Amino acid sequence: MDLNVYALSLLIAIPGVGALVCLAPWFAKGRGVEACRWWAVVVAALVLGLNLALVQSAGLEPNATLSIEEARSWIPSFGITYHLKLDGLSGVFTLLTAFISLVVIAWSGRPRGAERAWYALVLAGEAAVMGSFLATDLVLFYVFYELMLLPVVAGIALWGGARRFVAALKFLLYTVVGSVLMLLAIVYMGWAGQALLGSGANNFAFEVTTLSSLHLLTQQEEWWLGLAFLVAFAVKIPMVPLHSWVPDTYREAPHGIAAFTAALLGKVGIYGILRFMWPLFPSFMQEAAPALAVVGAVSIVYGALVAMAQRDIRSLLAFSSISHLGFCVLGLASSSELAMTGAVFQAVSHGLVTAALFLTFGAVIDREGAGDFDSLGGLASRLPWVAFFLMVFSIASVALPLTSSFVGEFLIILGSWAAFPEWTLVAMLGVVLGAVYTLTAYLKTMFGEARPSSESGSRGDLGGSDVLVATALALSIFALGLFPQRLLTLIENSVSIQLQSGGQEVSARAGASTSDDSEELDDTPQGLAIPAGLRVSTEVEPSQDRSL
Amino acid sequence: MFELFVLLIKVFVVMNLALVLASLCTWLERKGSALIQDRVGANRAGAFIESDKWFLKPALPLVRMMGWLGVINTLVCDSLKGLAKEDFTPEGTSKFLHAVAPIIAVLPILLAFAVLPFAPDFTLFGYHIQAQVARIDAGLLFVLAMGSVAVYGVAIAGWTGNNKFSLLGSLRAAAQMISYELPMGLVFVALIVVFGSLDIYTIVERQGELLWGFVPQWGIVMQPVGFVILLLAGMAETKRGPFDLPEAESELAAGYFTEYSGMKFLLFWLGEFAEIGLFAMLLALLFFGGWHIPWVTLPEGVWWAAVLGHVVLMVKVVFFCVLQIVIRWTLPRFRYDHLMNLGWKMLLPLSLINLIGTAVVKVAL
Amino acid sequence: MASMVGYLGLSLLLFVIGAIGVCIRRNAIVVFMCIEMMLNAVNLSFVTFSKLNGNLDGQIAVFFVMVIAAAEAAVGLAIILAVFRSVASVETSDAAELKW
Amino acid sequence: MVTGDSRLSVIVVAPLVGALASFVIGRQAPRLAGAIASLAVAVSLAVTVALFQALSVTGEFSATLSSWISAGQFALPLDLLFDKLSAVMCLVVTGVGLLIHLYSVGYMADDPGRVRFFAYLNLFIFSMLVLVLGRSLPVIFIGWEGVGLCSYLLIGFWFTNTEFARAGRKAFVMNRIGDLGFLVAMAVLYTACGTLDIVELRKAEVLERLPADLGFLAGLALFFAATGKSAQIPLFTWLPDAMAGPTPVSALIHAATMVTAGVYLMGRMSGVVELDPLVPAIVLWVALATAIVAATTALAQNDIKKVLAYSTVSQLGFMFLAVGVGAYGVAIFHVVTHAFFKACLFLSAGSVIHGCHHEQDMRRMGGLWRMMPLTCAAYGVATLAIAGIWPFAGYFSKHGILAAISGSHNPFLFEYVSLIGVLATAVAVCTALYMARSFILTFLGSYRGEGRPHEAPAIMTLPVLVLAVLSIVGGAYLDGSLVEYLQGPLPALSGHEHESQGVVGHLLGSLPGMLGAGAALVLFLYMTGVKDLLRKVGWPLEKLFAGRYFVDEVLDSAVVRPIDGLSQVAYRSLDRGILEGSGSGIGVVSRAVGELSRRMTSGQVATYLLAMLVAVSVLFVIFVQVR
Amino acid sequence: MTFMGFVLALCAVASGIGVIGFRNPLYSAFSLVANLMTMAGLYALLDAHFLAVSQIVVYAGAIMVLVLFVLMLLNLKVEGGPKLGVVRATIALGAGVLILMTAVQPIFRHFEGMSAINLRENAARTVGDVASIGEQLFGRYLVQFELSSLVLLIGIVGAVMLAKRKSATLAPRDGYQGAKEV
Repeated sequence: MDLNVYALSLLIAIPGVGALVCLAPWFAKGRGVEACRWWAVVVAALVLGLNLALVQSAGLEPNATLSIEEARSWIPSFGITYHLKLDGLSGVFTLLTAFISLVVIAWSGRPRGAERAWYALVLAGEAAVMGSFLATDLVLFYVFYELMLLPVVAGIALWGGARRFVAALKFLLYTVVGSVLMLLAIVYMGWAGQALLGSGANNFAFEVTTLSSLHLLTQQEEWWLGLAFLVAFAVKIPMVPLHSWVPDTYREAPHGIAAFTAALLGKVGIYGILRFMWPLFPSFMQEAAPALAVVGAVSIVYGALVAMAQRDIRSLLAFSSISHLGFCVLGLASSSELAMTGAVFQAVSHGLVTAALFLTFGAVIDREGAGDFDSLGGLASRLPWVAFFLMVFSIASVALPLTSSFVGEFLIILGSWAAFPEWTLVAMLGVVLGAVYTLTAYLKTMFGEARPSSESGSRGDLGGSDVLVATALALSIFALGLFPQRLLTLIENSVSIQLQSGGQEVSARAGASTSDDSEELDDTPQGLAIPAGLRVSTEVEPSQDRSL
Repeated sequence: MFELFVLLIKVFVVMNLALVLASLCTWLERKGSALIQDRVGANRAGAFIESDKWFLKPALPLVRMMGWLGVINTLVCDSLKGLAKEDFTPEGTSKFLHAVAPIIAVLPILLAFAVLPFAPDFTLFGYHIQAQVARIDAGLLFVLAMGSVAVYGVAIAGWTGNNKFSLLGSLRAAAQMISYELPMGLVFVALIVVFGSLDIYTIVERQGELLWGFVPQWGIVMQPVGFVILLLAGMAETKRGPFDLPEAESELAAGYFTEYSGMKFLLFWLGEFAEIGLFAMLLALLFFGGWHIPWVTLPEGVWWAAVLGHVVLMVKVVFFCVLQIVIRWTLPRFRYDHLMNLGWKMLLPLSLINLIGTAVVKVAL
Repeated sequence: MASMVGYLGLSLLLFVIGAIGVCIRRNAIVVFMCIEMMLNAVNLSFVTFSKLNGNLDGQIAVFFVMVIAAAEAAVGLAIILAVFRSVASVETSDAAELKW
Repeated sequence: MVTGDSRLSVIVVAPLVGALASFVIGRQAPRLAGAIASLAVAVSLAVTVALFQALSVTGEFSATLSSWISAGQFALPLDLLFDKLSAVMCLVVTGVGLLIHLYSVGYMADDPGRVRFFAYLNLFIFSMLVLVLGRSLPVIFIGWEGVGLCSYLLIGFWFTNTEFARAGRKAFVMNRIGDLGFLVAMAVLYTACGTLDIVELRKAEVLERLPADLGFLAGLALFFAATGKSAQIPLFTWLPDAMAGPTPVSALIHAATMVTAGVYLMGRMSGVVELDPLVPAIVLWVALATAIVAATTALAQNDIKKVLAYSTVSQLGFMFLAVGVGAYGVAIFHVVTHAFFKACLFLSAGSVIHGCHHEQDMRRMGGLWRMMPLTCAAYGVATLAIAGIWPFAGYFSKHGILAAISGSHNPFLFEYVSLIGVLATAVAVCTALYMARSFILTFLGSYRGEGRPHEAPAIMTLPVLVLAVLSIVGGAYLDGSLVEYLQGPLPALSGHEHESQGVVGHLLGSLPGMLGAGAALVLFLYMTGVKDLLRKVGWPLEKLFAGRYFVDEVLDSAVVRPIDGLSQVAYRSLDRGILEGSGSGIGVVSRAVGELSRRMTSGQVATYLLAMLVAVSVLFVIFVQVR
Repeated sequence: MTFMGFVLALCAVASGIGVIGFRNPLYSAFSLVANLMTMAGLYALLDAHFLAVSQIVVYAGAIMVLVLFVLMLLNLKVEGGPKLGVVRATIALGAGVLILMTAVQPIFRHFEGMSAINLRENAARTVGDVASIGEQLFGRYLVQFELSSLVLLIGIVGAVMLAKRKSATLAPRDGYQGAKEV
């Protein structure tokens, strides 16, 4: 397919250019604003379409592995390449990105008077996130990884709430601290690679597959570098205890930005763990898996508990998303293909659900002018559409079956029970608590006596376009819940590939001890899961041999 | 030892030369202005001196004549007056600088004389003697340098004057001098191009030669424009009319030396007249063949030849002194912007063109 | 030879004096003058070295230094004037807007 | 997409379509909503009946709606299974459901939100059908959660009343807690047996893969799930609160169908439950306790719906007694009969409430038999049925359960059988007592309320009467036959074979019921003095009963508050305190550093130059001296 | 070092100290002039005649006059005494002394290599008279020479642009009433 030569770059370029065009003066005022909105919508839709076309082009019949690559040399003297790759994993996430960006753009909640900047920021963010989901060269990835902060920070600082600067600063500090660690690790790997390849200007390698094929790290190094990466991603995801930026950011950020951030940025972390950490630090991942599982479980329960204590919708959502993403961490930790697939799926569905919740609750807040439970309540009778969609999304958020999040959490639970039954049990507690705080939020906002509207008389229920968007979200959520198949196929194939690369890595290093397990790749998870389940249920610590 | 002795003699001679020229100019100023303005001028002091001391008698007629010519008035009385006057220093300034300023104003001029040859070399008692205190090969530059150093005297003087008039005057003076140094320097450069040396002695020697066998290779011949420019620039440098805005009585009282009195004041005058002399000498040396007489070649290094040469040079120098004074007393004072315009818009371009033309010609030939 | 050492020492001394002056004076013009002095110190050592090493490169260098110094003087003084216009002072401590 | 028998999918999909249709169309024409919903249910009922007829020919139907989830080798299709068990359940659900739909057309006639109501109701039917038809545990779980959601929605139907909303949340959360068990069970079973297909899980060779400890865990987890759904100790308090919902809802969801899902699940997973005999024992004890507690509590309730609710709980206890002794068939039998008479009770109670202008307190009723004779008759019949008096429906199932208890072979129960029997009988007596009490207080005596009660419209009375008839004849008709019929999907009743006794035996069997009813007549109608006397004597007991054993309070202070406190602590001290502190600590430090460097860059050129000079001197030292 | 040179060196140091010592910038300027003169003298002693003269022309004649101009125009008041931080001064002095101490040694070290003889003939060989400098300038260093002229041109333009008055008034304070405060 000739398109593929530039297709991936287009995925990044279209929104980027679109963002620039958004800044054009003729969009400034009057009819131009509406035009700007349409332009942005069209651009986002274009990206989505292209993305879909690309994913389709690979064909989705089972064991068809989607893989479109685009490799150019970028900084040859340092072996830094402009290497993009669209496989199942990134395909899923890019689709999510395109969709969420489209939703955020199409949603009516946006800062008045600054539409151009708004659309430009969102599109720019889309471009950056796209890039980070596509890049396989570590340096390139890092670049996008940092780039994606800018629109968010700008959005918060520009249109945030009262404490927006604090929030923006905090967000920036946390994420940058993490990513700087990652950068150090990347540089170290570069030098290590050079040391291996023999000194010479262009003997650096930053392309992930190349690096992982080099086996250039000792256990020790792998441990430290892996830790650095893990911290970076943990901040992004976020995992407890590195989550403190989350509540402030989401409370202060404008709803669109909050939705964008919650839906996409954290996913980069999950994606990064799968895409980079497994191939690069396989043995670290296996050593760290139990700890990771603990972190995941703790995140789930802790997030849920703290969410229960919240009096403000947005903080509640923030902690709830921490809790939900804990499932992903758990899934990633338990290195079973099933759980990992579930984790990715959960990430996607969480993206959808949390974006939907942020947007709808954002609509509520916009209308009521306040986000705390004390000043809300009884809205169901006044804003029926909002109530309806909130109910739908809350259901999705508590992972009722036939919603997308159920699929993810279910797979994760099934998969990770084999590895860490007790932590999975803890995670399930999260399910209950999730029901508690979600329904509480709904109860406090929607149910109860209908109050006289504060100053919301100006704006009534959701507008037509918003209803449309929300419907699209709801449909996508249920579609994924009912027919997750195509997505799962995509994910599952590439996940297995990722795991294999990691597994071969391990077997290549650890030799005979684990080689037989790496052969077990081929037979069924049951075949693998049964001994695993038995052993785990009797003695706790999960041992090497579940490195699929 | 002998060198040192000779050197001292030379220094003495040059100092005398400078000072004599200065006093001569002073006297010329007095009487010359009188002549030009059709008045008598100073003719009292000593003109009617009487004495019956036998040893004084023979001198009396001379003295009377000098008195009548105003020489005594100029040289003796003025000096005595200067010495006798109260040495006033304005308060609120540095006494030191106030005192030093006139010296700084004069010293460079006198130093400049050090590089000017006042006669061709000659041999005496088997010693080859240069009639020049210091023959440095960048003589012309040295003169320029001294000219620019002289600015400080003026500047300091005006500033220590501690009043508007002085400051204005000094500023004017400094500006004027700097502005006119440029064309001057350029003229020098043109000369250097022509004669291929910065050493004044060499230049003078080269002027002894003949162009195309019959034209004396004088600077005036080679650099007519340059001569005019240098003349004007020199008069501007000396801050004398028509360029005497720094001391324009009608505007600034006495300009930068308003606050000076007595000997310091006289020092400034001395400096000015010495400068007149200096420029006259420069003109003579650079444009009028120094000690050379057209189509006459004196024998090399004979002492009488040197003396003759010196006389010839002096004649030319005096002529230029007179010329300057005449100009000063005939032309009205410029307006300041006219002055600057002349400097920057006339002389500078002119000298540049002159230089370029010279260079072209030089290369062409 | 000893004399050469003397010259070099002198230039060093002057340089240091100039440097100290640059640091302790706040009048921009004086600072500027101190810089000129440092330049001169360096020039002196240049000349000395050219003497020592028997070629004129040092002196040429000095020549260029002078050229640059002249240009610097023109521009620097102009800058000082401009600053004076804005803050009505040539104290470097008063022109302390450029910070953070 | 649908493979297998497409009619099966029709059963399920019809209510769903009905829900959507009634919602969409109902927005325009609210009147139509009820009709559409009922129609949808009727359709699925019809199809069910058709399939039920066909069932005798072919052992079972199964259909695959879609290949739902499959990752790698993990395949989880959306499968439906229509065997005898699900057939029975389907019949109950759709049949009773249809009646209640019809009823609520009348009951909700003048409610502004009735469109929503019918949509929810149909949604519930759909979920319930998925629950009973699901072939694999996850599919069942879909229904399981779906009914939970619907009950939440319907309990909180009048959401403007925050109390109702809270009740709904309570119900949902408690169900959620139960679902924990369900999830655990699924995880265990999948991890161990590698499949979640109930047909597979019935096979012995599959169950062998399940190690002992995990087997126990799975069974217990399933039962825990059941307790959540079917309101057993400790998760039963939501059910009385669930009466906040409209009465038809209480009838359909919280009496007839949803709450019996636990029993159904037990029956379905009997293989797993039976793996470890300790599990049935636990089930039995819990069930007994629940029955006793609920029955005694019901004695002291004055809200008619509350009484019915607690009776439901205790009846569910009875069902689980049956499960505990392994008499699954009987349990299902009781489910069916209970569906009849309890639905009847609720609906007639609903009529009463409807007639008395939404008055629920029995103390303000009485003597209603004159105003609403039909309802009175239905209620009376149902009361007799639930009291277990021959020949009414309840008698047979209850008697079956008691008989099953006596025939239990569970090693853990062996020596307690007689005790359990006695207690169960006592509960039966108690049941009769409080039901009779409620009947007396409601219908007999003189009217104590204000206003003029009136008989319900025909559309409401008709279903009630139908149910009344069912609760008269249903038991006798199904007795024995149903249990045999269910032999296939359910394990055969161990040892105990059903012997038919004569009328005398029946009368003896219905003795406890009569006893209770008689006592009630005596106490509440004829010699109320005795009642007061008893009151005086047993006031602490009454306090206990009236206070519902203070279970809510206990749970509140033992579970809810601690968790709340924990969350508060986690939030205030841990999150805002330590983590936030450390987080902003980073901020503070960096800010301090920035401040310092800002101080250093004072804009004072002299300072910069000084720094430069010092640096130069240091460099001199380094490069000249050191080197 | 000849006697002359020694005297000049003394003057140089003294005037240098004067430059940084005087509170009054004008005195500093004058002492700098003196310093430059002595420099010229030292050049002359080092047989760099051309440099000596051009030193006077350029520095004394051009630069310092400019400085004086500016000083007089701005009529600067004396730097406030206390504002000159003693700490800063001591630090600066310390640093300077450190540099002196450390840097003196390499100066001596420089001569260890070369013998007095070739030093002398070196010295003899280099007389910075106009001719030789000219040869160098217009020979090897022609390009640099031209470039330097360019630099000067740019400097002039820049200076003019910078110094051009934006507004009518030159400075908030009147430039000419100055000397009184001094």
